[in-house]
Amino acid sequence: MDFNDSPEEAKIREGVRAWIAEHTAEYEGLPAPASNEEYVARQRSWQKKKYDGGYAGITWPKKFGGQGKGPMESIIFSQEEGKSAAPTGLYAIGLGMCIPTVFTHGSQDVIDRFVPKALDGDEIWCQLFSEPAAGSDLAGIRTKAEKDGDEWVINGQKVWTTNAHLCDYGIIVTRTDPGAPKHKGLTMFIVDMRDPGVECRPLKQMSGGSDFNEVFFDDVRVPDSWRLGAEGEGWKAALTTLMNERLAVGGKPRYSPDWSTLMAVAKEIETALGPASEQADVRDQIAQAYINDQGVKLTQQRSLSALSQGKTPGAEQSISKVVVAKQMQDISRFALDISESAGFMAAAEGSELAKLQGSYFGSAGLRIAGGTDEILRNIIAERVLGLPGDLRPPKDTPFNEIEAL
Amino acid sequence: MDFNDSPEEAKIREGVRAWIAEHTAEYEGLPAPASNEEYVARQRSWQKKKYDGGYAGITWPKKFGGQGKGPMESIIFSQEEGKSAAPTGLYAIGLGMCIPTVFTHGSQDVIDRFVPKALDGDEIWCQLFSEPAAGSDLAGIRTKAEKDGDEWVINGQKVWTTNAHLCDYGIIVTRTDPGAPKHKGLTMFIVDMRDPGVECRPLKQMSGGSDFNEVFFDDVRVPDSWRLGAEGEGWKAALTTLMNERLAVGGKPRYSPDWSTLMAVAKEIETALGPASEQADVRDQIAQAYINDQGVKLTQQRSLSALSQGKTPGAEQSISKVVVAKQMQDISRFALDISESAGFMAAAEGSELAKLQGSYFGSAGLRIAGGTDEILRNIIAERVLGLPGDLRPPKDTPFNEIEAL
Amino acid sequence: MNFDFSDDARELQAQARKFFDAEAGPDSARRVMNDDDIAFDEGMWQGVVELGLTALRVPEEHGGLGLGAEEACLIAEEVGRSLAPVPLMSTMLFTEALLAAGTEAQKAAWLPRIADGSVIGCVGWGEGGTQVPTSMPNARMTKSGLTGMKAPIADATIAHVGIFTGARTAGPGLFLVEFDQDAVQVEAVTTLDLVRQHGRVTLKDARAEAMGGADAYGDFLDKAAVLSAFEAIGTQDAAMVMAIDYARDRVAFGQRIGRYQGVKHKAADMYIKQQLARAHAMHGAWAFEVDAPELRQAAAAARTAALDALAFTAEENVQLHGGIGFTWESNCQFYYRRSRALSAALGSRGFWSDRLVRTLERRNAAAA
Amino acid sequence: MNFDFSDDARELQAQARKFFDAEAGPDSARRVMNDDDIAFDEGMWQGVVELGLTALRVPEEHGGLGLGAEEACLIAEEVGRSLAPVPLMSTMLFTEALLAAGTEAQKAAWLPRIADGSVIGCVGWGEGGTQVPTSMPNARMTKSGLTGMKAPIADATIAHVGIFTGARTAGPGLFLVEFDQDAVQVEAVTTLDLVRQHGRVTLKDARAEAMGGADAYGDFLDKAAVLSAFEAIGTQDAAMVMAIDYARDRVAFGQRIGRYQGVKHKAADMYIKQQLARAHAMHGAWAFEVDAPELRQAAAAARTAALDALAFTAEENVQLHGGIGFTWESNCQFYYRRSRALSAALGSRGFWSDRLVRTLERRNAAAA
Repeated sequence: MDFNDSPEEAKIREGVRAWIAEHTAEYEGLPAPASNEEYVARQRSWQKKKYDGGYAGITWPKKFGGQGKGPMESIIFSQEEGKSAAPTGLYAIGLGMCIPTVFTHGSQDVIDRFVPKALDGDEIWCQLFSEPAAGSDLAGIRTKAEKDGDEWVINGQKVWTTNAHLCDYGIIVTRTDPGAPKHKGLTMFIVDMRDPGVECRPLKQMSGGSDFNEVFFDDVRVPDSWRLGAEGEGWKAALTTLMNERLAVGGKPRYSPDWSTLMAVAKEIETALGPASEQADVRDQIAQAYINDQGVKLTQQRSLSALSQGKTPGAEQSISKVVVAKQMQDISRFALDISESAGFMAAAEGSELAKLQGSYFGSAGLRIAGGTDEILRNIIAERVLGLPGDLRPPKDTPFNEIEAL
Repeated sequence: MDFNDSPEEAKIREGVRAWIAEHTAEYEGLPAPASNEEYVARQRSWQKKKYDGGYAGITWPKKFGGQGKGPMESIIFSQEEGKSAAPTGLYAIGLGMCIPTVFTHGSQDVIDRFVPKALDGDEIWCQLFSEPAAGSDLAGIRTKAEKDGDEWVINGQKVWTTNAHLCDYGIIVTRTDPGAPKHKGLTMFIVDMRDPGVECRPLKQMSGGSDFNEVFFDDVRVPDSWRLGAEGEGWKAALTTLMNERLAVGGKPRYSPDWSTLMAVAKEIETALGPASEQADVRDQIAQAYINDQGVKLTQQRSLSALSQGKTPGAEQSISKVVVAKQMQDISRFALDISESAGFMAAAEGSELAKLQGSYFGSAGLRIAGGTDEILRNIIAERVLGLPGDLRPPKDTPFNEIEAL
Repeated sequence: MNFDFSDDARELQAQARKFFDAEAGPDSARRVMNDDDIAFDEGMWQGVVELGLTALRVPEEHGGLGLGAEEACLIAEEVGRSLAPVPLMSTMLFTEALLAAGTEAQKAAWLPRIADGSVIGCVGWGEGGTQVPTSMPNARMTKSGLTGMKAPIADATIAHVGIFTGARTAGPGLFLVEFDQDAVQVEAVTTLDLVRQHGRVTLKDARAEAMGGADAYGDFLDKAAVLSAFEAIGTQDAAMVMAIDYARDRVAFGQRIGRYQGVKHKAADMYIKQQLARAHAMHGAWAFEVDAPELRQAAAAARTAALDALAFTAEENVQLHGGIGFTWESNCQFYYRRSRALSAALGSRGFWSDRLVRTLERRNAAAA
Repeated sequence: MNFDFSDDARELQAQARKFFDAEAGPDSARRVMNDDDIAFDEGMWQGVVELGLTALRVPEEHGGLGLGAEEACLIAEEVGRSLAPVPLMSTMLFTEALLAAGTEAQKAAWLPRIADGSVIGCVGWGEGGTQVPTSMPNARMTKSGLTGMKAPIADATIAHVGIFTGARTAGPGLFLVEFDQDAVQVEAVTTLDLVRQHGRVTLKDARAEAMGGADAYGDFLDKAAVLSAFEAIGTQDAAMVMAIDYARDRVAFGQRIGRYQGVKHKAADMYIKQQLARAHAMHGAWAFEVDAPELRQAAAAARTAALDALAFTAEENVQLHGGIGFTWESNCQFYYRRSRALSAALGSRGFWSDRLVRTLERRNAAAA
C-alpha cells in the first residue's frame, strides 16, 4: 500500500499544479459574485481556460473533443482544482452528466452542434428528470411529448432542476407512449431552455434558500433530430445519465461540519465538570463522527485507488451518501443540543455554530436528494448483496393502466 | 388520576392478600424442585388450592366453572400472587390460552370433558402452533390431519412448544385441506400428548438451556369430536388463542436486568475518572433504560387502569415487547462491554453480571418469541396506525400452489 | 387505580382542540411566519382568553378557574399539536412560576390580569450562551436592580412581564420584572423557529421583585418540564399524523409507500417513542397534580423521552415526504423547527437525562 | 496512490482461505465446543504451521518468511471468518509483542520456534476484573519474580509461553513468562465463547523476563488492535453472509424474506458498517506496515468500527433467522459468542473510542 503518488502520478500532478497556479491567480481573493451574470461570467471564463489548456473533458474520447486520458488524470486535476481558487460548479452537471448522454445517444449532427459549445463553456446544460410524482420512482414520469410532424410538443412539469434559470439547454425525459409499460414509453430529448414555453421558478427550500427550480413546459417544440436514443428508449438513456450521477453524488458538501467541528464546539462549552469535550457522551459522538466521516473518505480512496490502478472500483462507494447525510444530521442535532440557547439562536455568519445550523437543515435535504436513505439501502441490498427486489406490479402493465396498490 | 386502589379495589386486595398469605405459607423458602415430578406436583398443588379457594378462572364465565368476575379482580390476584411464594407458571398457557379456545370453539361434550380437569389442575395443557416453516407466518402450517372415518390422523412436526413433555393435552393446528387457500385449509384439534405417536424432544437454545420442545406426530389419531371449530376454520380458532397470547406476552421476564442493574454494575467499575456510573455515556444509557423500562411499566398501568375502569385498553400495550426485548439486549451488551474481562468470563451464579450475561442471550430469543421485532412493528403500523399491509400473494391461491416469490 | 385523565379534563381538552383545529394549525403558523410585522395571532389570542385557557390554573380567589395540573397538561398538548401562534405556553409557564415561587402580593397583583387576558407573561433562564437552566446566572441583582441579558425568551416581545433567573448574594433566585420601564429593553432575536417569536431582554438596574430561591425554582422547573413534555408530544403527534397520512396516499413503484417496511417500521417507531413519552408525561402530570415526591424523576423522564420522540419524528417526517417535504411550502418545516425551539426552551436533552439519573441515584441512596 | 493490498498478500490470503474453507468453519468450531477434552484442533494447527502462517512475520534471520503487516492482517481476517479453532491469533499477537518489545536475545530464543510451530504463544493484560488494557496491572514484578493473576487469556491452556503486562518500580511493562515452571499455574476458565478456550494464569514469583515498557506496549497495542479489527471483520463478514444467504432462501408470507425492506435495510446496514470498518482497518494496515504516525488513530478507529459492526451483525443475524437462529444447532451462536470474545480480548469499544478521541485531540493540538 502506498498513499503517495506513483512517479507517473507525481509527474501529472506537477504539471497540473503549475498550470492551475498560473491560471487561477486572477480569481484569488475575489468577493462572491454580485449577480447571476457575474457568477456565470466567472464560471465561464474558467471553463474556457480549461478548454484552451487541454483540461476539459479529460476522460472523454478524443472524437468528442475530449483528451482521451485515464481516470487518474481526471482525479488529479479535480483534486488540485478543488484546492485552488478556481470558480467551479456551474458546469458539473452539464459536462458530468448531460453531455456524456448526448454523445452516447445523440446523432452525429447533434453531437457536432452541441458538444463543442458545451465543452468550451459557451453553452450551459441542466438535467430535467425528477417530477412531483416521479422522485424515488423516477420512471413514473408524466411530462408528455407528442409527435407533430417532424417535431415533438412537450407539456408538463419538472422539479429539483439545479441551475435551470442559468442554462441554455437541458436533457429531458418525457412520456411519449402512455399505453406502453412504464419503462418503455419514455423518450429523451434535448430542450432549449430559452424557449418562451419554458418557465423556471425558483423552488424555496425549508432552509430558506433556493438552490433548485421548478420548470414548467407549455407547448415547447423540439425537432425530432434532438431526440437522444430511439423513441421509447428514454429509460435506457436516463440510466446512462444516472450512472454518471452515482459517480458524482456521495461526497460531503463543502464546508459541512465533521468530527472536528463537534470537537471545536464542545471544547468551548463549559460545564460544571469542565469542557463538554471531556464528557464521555460527547467523546463517543466525536468518535462515531470520525468513524463515519473518515471512513467514507477512506472508502472513496479505495475507489480512487482502484481507478488509478486501472481496476474497476467495487461497490464500496455506494455507501458514501447514505452514511454522510445521516451523519451530518446527527452531528448537527447533537452539537446544537449541547450548545443549548446558543444553538437555537441564529448564529453569527461564518461561525461553526452557523455551519451546524445550516447543516441541520441541509442534511435533511441531502438524505433525500440523489436517492433517499431508503432507496440507497435497497440498492446496496439488491445490487451489492444480491437480495431480491421488493414486490412490484408486473413490468408489462401499460403505464396508464397501473393501479396503485 | 390516582395510583392507589379505589375503596372497592382495596377491599378485594385485602381479601386476596389474606387468602394468599394463608395458603402460600408452605411454599416459603422451599428449594427449587429437584425433579420434573416434584415441579409438577408443587405447581399442581397450588392450582388445586386456587380452584378450591375460588381463585381459578377468575374472569371465565360461570358456566365454564369460572368465577365470572371482572378483569380487576384477576389483575389484583395476579399482582398479589406474583409477590408471594406461590409456584406459578406451568398452567399459564393452558388456562390463559388453550382452554379459552376450547370453551369458545369446542362442543359441549368436549367442554364438559376437558375444562373442569384443566381448571382444577388435574390436566396440563400446551399449545402446538409453530412449525419450522411456520414461524412469523403462522398460517404456513404443514402438519397435516387426514380424515379416516370418525377419526383424524395427524402427521408432522411442531416446534417451540413450552412444557410439551409435562403436558397431558394440547391444542394443535393442522392442515386438513392443502388444496384450499392458505388460511382456509386449517383445522384445530385437541391432541393427547401421552399418545405413543407423540414424541417430545427438548430443543436446546443457543444459551445452552432447554425451555422448549420439538414435538413430532406420527400417525396420531384423534376423534372428530375433539375438533375445535369447523373443518377449515382452524385459523379463526387460532386467532382466539393468539388474542389471548398478545395479552400475556410483553412483560419483562422476571429477574431480567433493568436500569438499576446497570447503575449498580457501573457504580462498582473504577475508571481513571472515578466510578463508571459518573461517566456521561453510562448515565445516558441508564436514562434511556429507565425511559424504556419504566415507560413500558407505566404504559401497562395505563392498560390496567382502563380495564379497571371498565374501559377497553387502547393499543398502548402493543409496544411492550418490542421495547423490552431490544432494551434488554442493548443494556446487557453495554454493561458487559464496560465490565471488560469480567463481563466475558462466566460470572458467579446469582450475581448481577451473571444476570446480564444470561440476559444477553435470553434477549436474542425474546426479540423473536411471540412475534419478532419486525412483525410487531408491522402490527403497530397496520393495526394501530392504519398503514396498508405488505404486498402478499393473492389470498385465494390454493396452499399447495403458492409459489414463493 | 385510575391512571388516566379525568373526564372533565378530557372534555376541556376536546373544547380546546376544537378551537385550535378551527383556528390554528400549520396555515396560521405560516401566516405569522410570513408576516414580519406580527409576532402572534391577536384574534386567536382573544379566543384563547375567552375559552378561559389563561385562567385555567389561576385560583378562583384571583379570578381564575382554579383547575389542576391535568387540565394544564392537556392544554399544553393542544398548543403543541396546533402550533398555535399565541403566547399561551409562555403565559402558562409564567403562571406556574408565580404559583410556585411568587409572594402573595405578587400573585394578587398579576394572577387576575393573567386570568382575564390583559397581561401576557413570559419566563426565561437562557442568556444566549451554552448555559443549562440550573447554572448560576450572569444576570445579577444588586441594590440598584437587576442587570443582565436574557435570551432567547419566547414571546418576550409581546409580554408585559417576565420572570427570570438571576444571581444575588444569597444564591440564585427568580425575579419578576415589569417590562414597562426604561431599564428594560426588549428586541426580537432570530431563532431557528420562525413562528414563535423570541426576544432578547436587556436589563440595566431594572426594578425587579425577588421571588423564591433555588428550591422554588427547582420545583417550577420540574412542573415546566412536564408541561413542555406535553407540548412536545402534541407537536410530535401532529408530525406523526402528517407522516402517516402521506404514507397512506403517496405512491411509488406502483404501491402506496406505507406498504414498505422501511416506511412502516419508521412510523411504528414514531408511535413507540410517543407512547413511552406519553406514559412518563402522564406520570409527571399525576405527580404534579398531587405534589408527589416522584415529580422530579417523572418530569425529567417525560421531557427527555418527549424531546427524543419529537426530534426523531420531525426528522423522519421530512424524510418520508421525500423532496416535497424539504420545500418551504411543505408544513414539515414547522415541526422540524419547533423541535429545536422546544429543545432549547428549558434545557436540552442532555441536561434532563443527567438530571433524571441524578434523581434516580438520590432515590436509590435514600432507599438503601 | 495504491490503497489496496498487494497481489502477493492477496494470493497468500487466498491460499489461507482455501485451507480454512476446507478445514475450519462452524462445523470444526462445533466439534471443539462439544468435546470438553480438546482445546483446539491439533490437526488443523499442523496444517496452519505447514502453510507457514506462524512464520509469516518472523524475520528471515530467525527462520521465518519475513512478511509484512498486510499479510498478517489478511490472515487475521481469515481466522475471524473461519472461526478456526487453532491458537493462531494468540501466536500472531505473541509474535508482534516480541517484535515490538522484545530484546534481541528473546527474539532469537523464541521466534524460530514460533516459525516452525514448535511453540504456541499467548498474550494478556486482563486480570479478571473491569480493568482496561492500559490501566496499571496488579501483577507485580519484584526481585523474586512476577506475581499476580492473568485472565482471561486466550489459548493459555495450550500455550508454552506468554507475554503479560505487569508493574515494576519503573512503571508498567511487558514480561515474558515460560509456562513450564512450578511458579506458573494455568487452568481453563469458562467464558461466553465456548470454542476459543481461555485460561487463568496464576503467577507466584515466576521467572519472567522484562521486555519493553509503556511505549513499546502502546505500540504493540495499536498493532494488535489492527489485527483484531481484521479478525472481527472476518467474523462479521461470515455472519453477514450467513444472514444474507438465509434471507435469500427463507420464505414467509409467500415471499422470500429478503424482499422485505425490514430485512433488506438491516442487511445493508451490516454491509455499510463493514465497509467503514474495513476502510479504517486498511488504513491501519498501511500505518502498521510503514510505521506511520497515523497508526494510533487508525488502529483505534478500526477496532471501534469493527467491534460495532460485529456486534450489530451477530445480533441481527440471529434476529433474521428467527426461532431457528436461537437454537443450539444453529451456527448463529458462534458469531454471537465470538463477538463478546473479541470485544473483551483487547479492551472494549469504550476504551478504544476514547483512545481514538484522545489521539485526535493530540493531533489537533500538535497541528495548532
